[in-house]
Amino acid sequence: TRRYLRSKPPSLSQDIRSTPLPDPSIRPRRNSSPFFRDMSIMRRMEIAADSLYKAKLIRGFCHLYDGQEAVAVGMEAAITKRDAIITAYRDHCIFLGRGGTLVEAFAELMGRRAGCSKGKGGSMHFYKKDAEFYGGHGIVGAQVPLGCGIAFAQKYSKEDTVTFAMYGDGAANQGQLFEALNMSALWDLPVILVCENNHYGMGTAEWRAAKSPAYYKRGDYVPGLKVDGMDTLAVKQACKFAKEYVLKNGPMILEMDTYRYHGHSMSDPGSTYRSRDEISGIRQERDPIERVRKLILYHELATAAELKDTEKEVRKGVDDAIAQAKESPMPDPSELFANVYSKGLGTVAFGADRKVLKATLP
Amino acid sequence: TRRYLRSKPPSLSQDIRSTPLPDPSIRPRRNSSPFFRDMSIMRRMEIAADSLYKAKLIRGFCHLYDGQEAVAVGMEAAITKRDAIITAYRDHCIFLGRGGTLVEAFAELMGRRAGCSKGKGGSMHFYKKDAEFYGGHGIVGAQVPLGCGIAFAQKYSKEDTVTFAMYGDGAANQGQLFEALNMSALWDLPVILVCENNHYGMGTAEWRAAKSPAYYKRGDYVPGLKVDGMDTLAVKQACKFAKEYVLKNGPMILEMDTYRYHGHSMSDPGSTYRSRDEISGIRQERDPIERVRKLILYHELATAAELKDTEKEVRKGVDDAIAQAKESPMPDPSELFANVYSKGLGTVAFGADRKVLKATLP
Amino acid sequence: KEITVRDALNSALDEEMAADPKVFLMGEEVGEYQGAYKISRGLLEKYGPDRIRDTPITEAGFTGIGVGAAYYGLKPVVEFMTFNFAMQAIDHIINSAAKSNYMSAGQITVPIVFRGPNGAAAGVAAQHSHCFAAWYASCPGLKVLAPYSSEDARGLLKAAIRDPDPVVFLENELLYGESFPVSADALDSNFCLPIGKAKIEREGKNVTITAFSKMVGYALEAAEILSKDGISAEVINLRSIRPLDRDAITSSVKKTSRLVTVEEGFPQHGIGAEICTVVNEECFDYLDAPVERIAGADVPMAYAANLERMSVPQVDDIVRAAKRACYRSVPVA
Amino acid sequence: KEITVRDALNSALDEEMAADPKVFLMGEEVGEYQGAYKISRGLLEKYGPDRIRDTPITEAGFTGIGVGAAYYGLKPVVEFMTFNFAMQAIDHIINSAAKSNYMSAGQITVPIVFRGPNGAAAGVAAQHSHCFAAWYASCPGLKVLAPYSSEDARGLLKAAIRDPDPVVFLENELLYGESFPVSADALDSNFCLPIGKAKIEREGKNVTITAFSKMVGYALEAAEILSKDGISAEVINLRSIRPLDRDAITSSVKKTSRLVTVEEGFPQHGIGAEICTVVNEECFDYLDAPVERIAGADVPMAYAANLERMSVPQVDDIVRAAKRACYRSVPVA
Ligand SMILES: Cc1ncc(C[n+]2csc(CCOP(=O)(O)OP(=O)(O)O)c2C)c(N)n1
Ligand SMILES: Cc1ncc(C[n+]2csc(CCOP(=O)(O)OP(=O)(O)O)c2C)c(N)n1
Ligand SMILES: [Mg+2]
Ligand SMILES: [Mg+2]
Repeated sequence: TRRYLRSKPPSLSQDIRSTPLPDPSIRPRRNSSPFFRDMSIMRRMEIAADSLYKAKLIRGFCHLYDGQEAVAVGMEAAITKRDAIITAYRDHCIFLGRGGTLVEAFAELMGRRAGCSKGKGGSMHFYKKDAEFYGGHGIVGAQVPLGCGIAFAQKYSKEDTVTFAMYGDGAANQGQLFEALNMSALWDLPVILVCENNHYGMGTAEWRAAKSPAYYKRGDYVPGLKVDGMDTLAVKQACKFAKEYVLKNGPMILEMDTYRYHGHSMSDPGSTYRSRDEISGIRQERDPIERVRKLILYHELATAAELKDTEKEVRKGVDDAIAQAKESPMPDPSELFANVYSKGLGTVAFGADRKVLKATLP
Repeated sequence: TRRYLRSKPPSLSQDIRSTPLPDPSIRPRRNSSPFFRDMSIMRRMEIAADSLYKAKLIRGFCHLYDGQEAVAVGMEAAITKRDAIITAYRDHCIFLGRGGTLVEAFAELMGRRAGCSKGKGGSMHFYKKDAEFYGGHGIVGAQVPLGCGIAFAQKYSKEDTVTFAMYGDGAANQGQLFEALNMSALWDLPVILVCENNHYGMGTAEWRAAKSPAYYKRGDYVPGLKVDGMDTLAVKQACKFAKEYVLKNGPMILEMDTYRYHGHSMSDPGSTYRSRDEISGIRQERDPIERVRKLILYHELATAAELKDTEKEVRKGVDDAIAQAKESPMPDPSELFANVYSKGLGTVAFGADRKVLKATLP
Repeated sequence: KEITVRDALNSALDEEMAADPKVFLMGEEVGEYQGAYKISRGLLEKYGPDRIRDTPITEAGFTGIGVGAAYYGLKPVVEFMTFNFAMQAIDHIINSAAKSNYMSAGQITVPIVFRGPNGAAAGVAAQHSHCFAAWYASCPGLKVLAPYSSEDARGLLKAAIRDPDPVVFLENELLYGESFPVSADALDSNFCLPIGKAKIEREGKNVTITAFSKMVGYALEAAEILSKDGISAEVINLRSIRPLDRDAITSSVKKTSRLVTVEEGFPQHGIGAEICTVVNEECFDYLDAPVERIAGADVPMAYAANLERMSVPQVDDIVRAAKRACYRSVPVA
Repeated sequence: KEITVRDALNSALDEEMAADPKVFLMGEEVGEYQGAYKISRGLLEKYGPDRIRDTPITEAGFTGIGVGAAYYGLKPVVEFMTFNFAMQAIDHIINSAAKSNYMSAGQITVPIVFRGPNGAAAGVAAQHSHCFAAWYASCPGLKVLAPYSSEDARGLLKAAIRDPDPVVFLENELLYGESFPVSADALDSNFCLPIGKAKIEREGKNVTITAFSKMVGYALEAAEILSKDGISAEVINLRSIRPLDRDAITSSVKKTSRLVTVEEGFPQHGIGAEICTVVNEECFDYLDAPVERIAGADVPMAYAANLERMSVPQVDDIVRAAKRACYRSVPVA
């Protein structure tokens, strides 16, 4: 238990002057309990999604986040809903973190009307614009320049907000990331590049994809921190620090050392390119939820029974949400032609057989 | 004059073990005279191209190399014609360095049959496959992965040859460069990334385009040398060193500190974003041809009169080549449909009016 | 009054930037260099470096940044030095810009303009001469405009900037320096042209000629020549490739019963192919002759002047095709 | 004997790699993971990591490397996990691969195959469902193939690898697991299909249906249904989109006088548009009815199952269009 009491100090890629580094000795406070609850909800949601997929209620690509919950939750604890987040396809929990509901999430996963994208986006394309969540992107790497662009707009609009652009270790090799980082540094954009290093890009271990897997050192002219991404508190501190830093100085990189328990997506058993021992070792030693549970118990912020109750509630909440989501109907067929444009100009658009299916775009 | 006698030692981005660094004290030898001659030919060719452009005998984009001759000539002195070179659109002198003739160059510039690409490529697309020169590419950055691919093929074919992939300071920011460098390092490809840093990408000074203009440090996990690119001998040594190094260890970067005298292309006077003083200062202090002239004279490898004679010969050679190139006819109209494919499969291809112009592709 | 297409574009940018502080311009050499083709001349001085943003030569990165800024609500105008280079960024144009409104069920709007010269210029060879009109216009979520005259350039660029959706705006380098008469109306800062509407540049009754961008000029020249032979050609300047103004095309063909399509791009899956198909679908029974398709030669663009000339439609080609459509006998070359 | 399309592709790769040491495969997860869709299963073990090359997720970079290797004389097969991701690399496919032979007047040949699943799969939404057939097929210098059956897959992939020019090879994820009967001939390691030739999958005399990839199966189903109504449909499996087998199409239409084109991609500037135009150009007088175009709906692909189904052609759509072409009365939905 002892080892949970202190967060690992972050590694630093280069000297950052004049801003104090995150202090790893900060103790958990009352607010650790929401961490437990929020991560439990996320975990439960992802496990339920797995079942729904197997029951063929979810189709296509579905990328689960269990194991990485501390990143989403720690980050949210450090920022406000006016700060923006953008991520890749592994987006369900980021959406919850932004205040999205379980019903919206499950309905989207099942392609229903009540989904956060009305069923049109699916697993990879969750959005919550009213809480500055910009998706949910399917093309590896693309969300990073997009996130830098959001930060560009924040700065242009003279807001004091920042953008967190999240990407994986596989995405970290994408050229557009270097291009966007260079411009962000030239223009002092308030953007934090959050590399969620779960050590695999699909079936490829980081060292097979990157000559230098020290992702926090990537932009040599931009400072980077390597953070224990299984430790909510460490993540929170790093994000708080980063937010302050980038508002004054321009971009920085946070590399979150984390892990995904599930395979890459539902077609990947996730056990051919890594050993079961590796997975179970991390579950036992570094699980983010267990870490918080132990912290809470050690500091007597709640009892074991109380936490069990929380878990029960969470389970019920998830089950209820699924039931509710299932009641939501499929999108109305007229949705086929909605949102092609925000201003359709009265254009006529066609279905597969244009003589029988067409619509005037509003 | 003194300052020409010793080449500037190259700067090193990281420790390279076990291969001795290029020795800056190496003295010029008899072979400095060809340097003078070759660079004079290049200089003269480019100046003649300028006139031909103004006389409307050359059309479209035309990027001149004068000022940068030491890079082309120094590099060639270090390697063989079995080593490969690929570059961007500023390619006339690289072509000459590979053994291309002035007639082929001028004919190509004027879009004539005798051109090295039969007039179909123009200024930006010179090639000399039989001497392993792979062009002449118009899209900024693209030639770098292409060059890494040539190196891939060299290694795959178990040749002991290397590829020099040349690009500008502007191109150095392109993401595909980082992608290709990462793979080259992962796979130990025998490729040298030669950044010809002439300090401007079109009208943009390097520091306006790059947060960190230390291009030789770009791939932090790949060693880089910064070389005086106005000094043939320094270039030659660095390339010799690099060739040996990459054959054993995989990629490295050579940043050549150089300068282009002309504007970016013929539509750019080249004087709005840099001062005339800057240009004339470099001409006076660092001109690669004058440097070699002084070296030759100091070491008494030739007399001033002999060098003047060489220059006269060069001038005549260039004039003759132009005259000859002008005699070459335009490509035969049938060339329109040649080389679309290497195997045309008997496909019928059409001209603008398909009812009157078509051809069966061989 | 006459103004050049360059000045038309410049004034449109200027006015829209003056009217809406959310509009900004980004791209290579747009600021200190005043634009590679001087479209943004004077704007840096007027609007400063925050709104006229010089970028490094990193199309994928800056296009992504532009699209991200549009997600947030700004109205970026992204200049590509030419559209050839936009291929490095096309994933952002298609996947990040065109599809986001749909995928987010309307939450994310993407008010952005991608503009720059498209297609063939003079003597710039294969890599710098590609026409991308058909590629972009095939994609739902994008609007694709291609101005011909100064009035087009002004009215369509202003419309594009004001439009809440991503617009691909295809200019033509060879037209930048051309002057066209403009009405007083068109010089007003409120002037704007509708997206999705073609313009009948010249009325006629024997044959319809559709064209866009530089080819409109050629089509008009051809119409002039045809008129001397007693053929009255109606010239349609498409202006908008997506949405395509099917009504304008079919109404004209219903009148003339003959159609020649003209474009500089490659023929296969091109603009002419779509127009021919639309006409087939919507007014098959009106056609008195096969549709004649005039297009770029189906080969990469060569540098040599003679081959280059053979690679793009000439006025003669249009005249000949129109005569064929009208069943005039023509000697075959 | 029946084999799946997956095994057909796998065996074609295997045989060509065995036959020519210059052939190698590169792409994401092609090696240790055995292919994202298991097309390269077993090949790493057989040919080793030098010839089965796992790459990072850097499409622009590795495509450029592949093209460079082809310049030198190797014969790379570049796998895109899907063609959607090839947009990051499309500049290399067009500018570096397709145009180099021409620009160098034949000095540089580019014997490379770009392959992977193209177009819609199931439940993968807008960014993962784009059909790029028309884009690539518009570009001179490229050859573009789209197999339907296992025999197509084997014969065309082997042809593509042997061909000295850049070939874009468009597979379909939903067909990988489908089994097709194959002749003994087609299992021979010398088997190869000609590039540029379509296949008459089913002969008929009342209406021609053109299709490629997955839609060939739908067209065959439609033909079966139509036959019950006394309509004899000829189904053409295009196989090659560029070169397009104009002769096969026009010969068939000259016989049937009616044409339905089917594709999953977007309609505007699509495969159907080109085919309609070719028919208009080459056998206008033979057409007894307007060409019917069946294509993907002109909207981004939605995730929801009902909308997804509406976004791609169904067998019913083809049947209805064919009947319309044959002037059968059909109720309008
Ligand atoms: C440009 C592109 N190439 C390939 C893919 C297919 N793909 C989807 S996710 C993925 C792995 C990404 O790994 P990483 O960035 O580490 O993120 P993680 O999945 O581990 O969260 C790949 C190859 C894609 N979506 N986009
Ligand atoms: C992808 C791309 N974007 C833009 C251009 C237009 N362009 C041609 S050369 C050039 C400047 C390149 O500068 P640098 O790399 O420093 O090379 P230099 O011209 O100085 O040799 C630009 C912007 C291009 N050819 N390709
Ligand atoms: Mg990962
Ligand atoms: Mg430069």
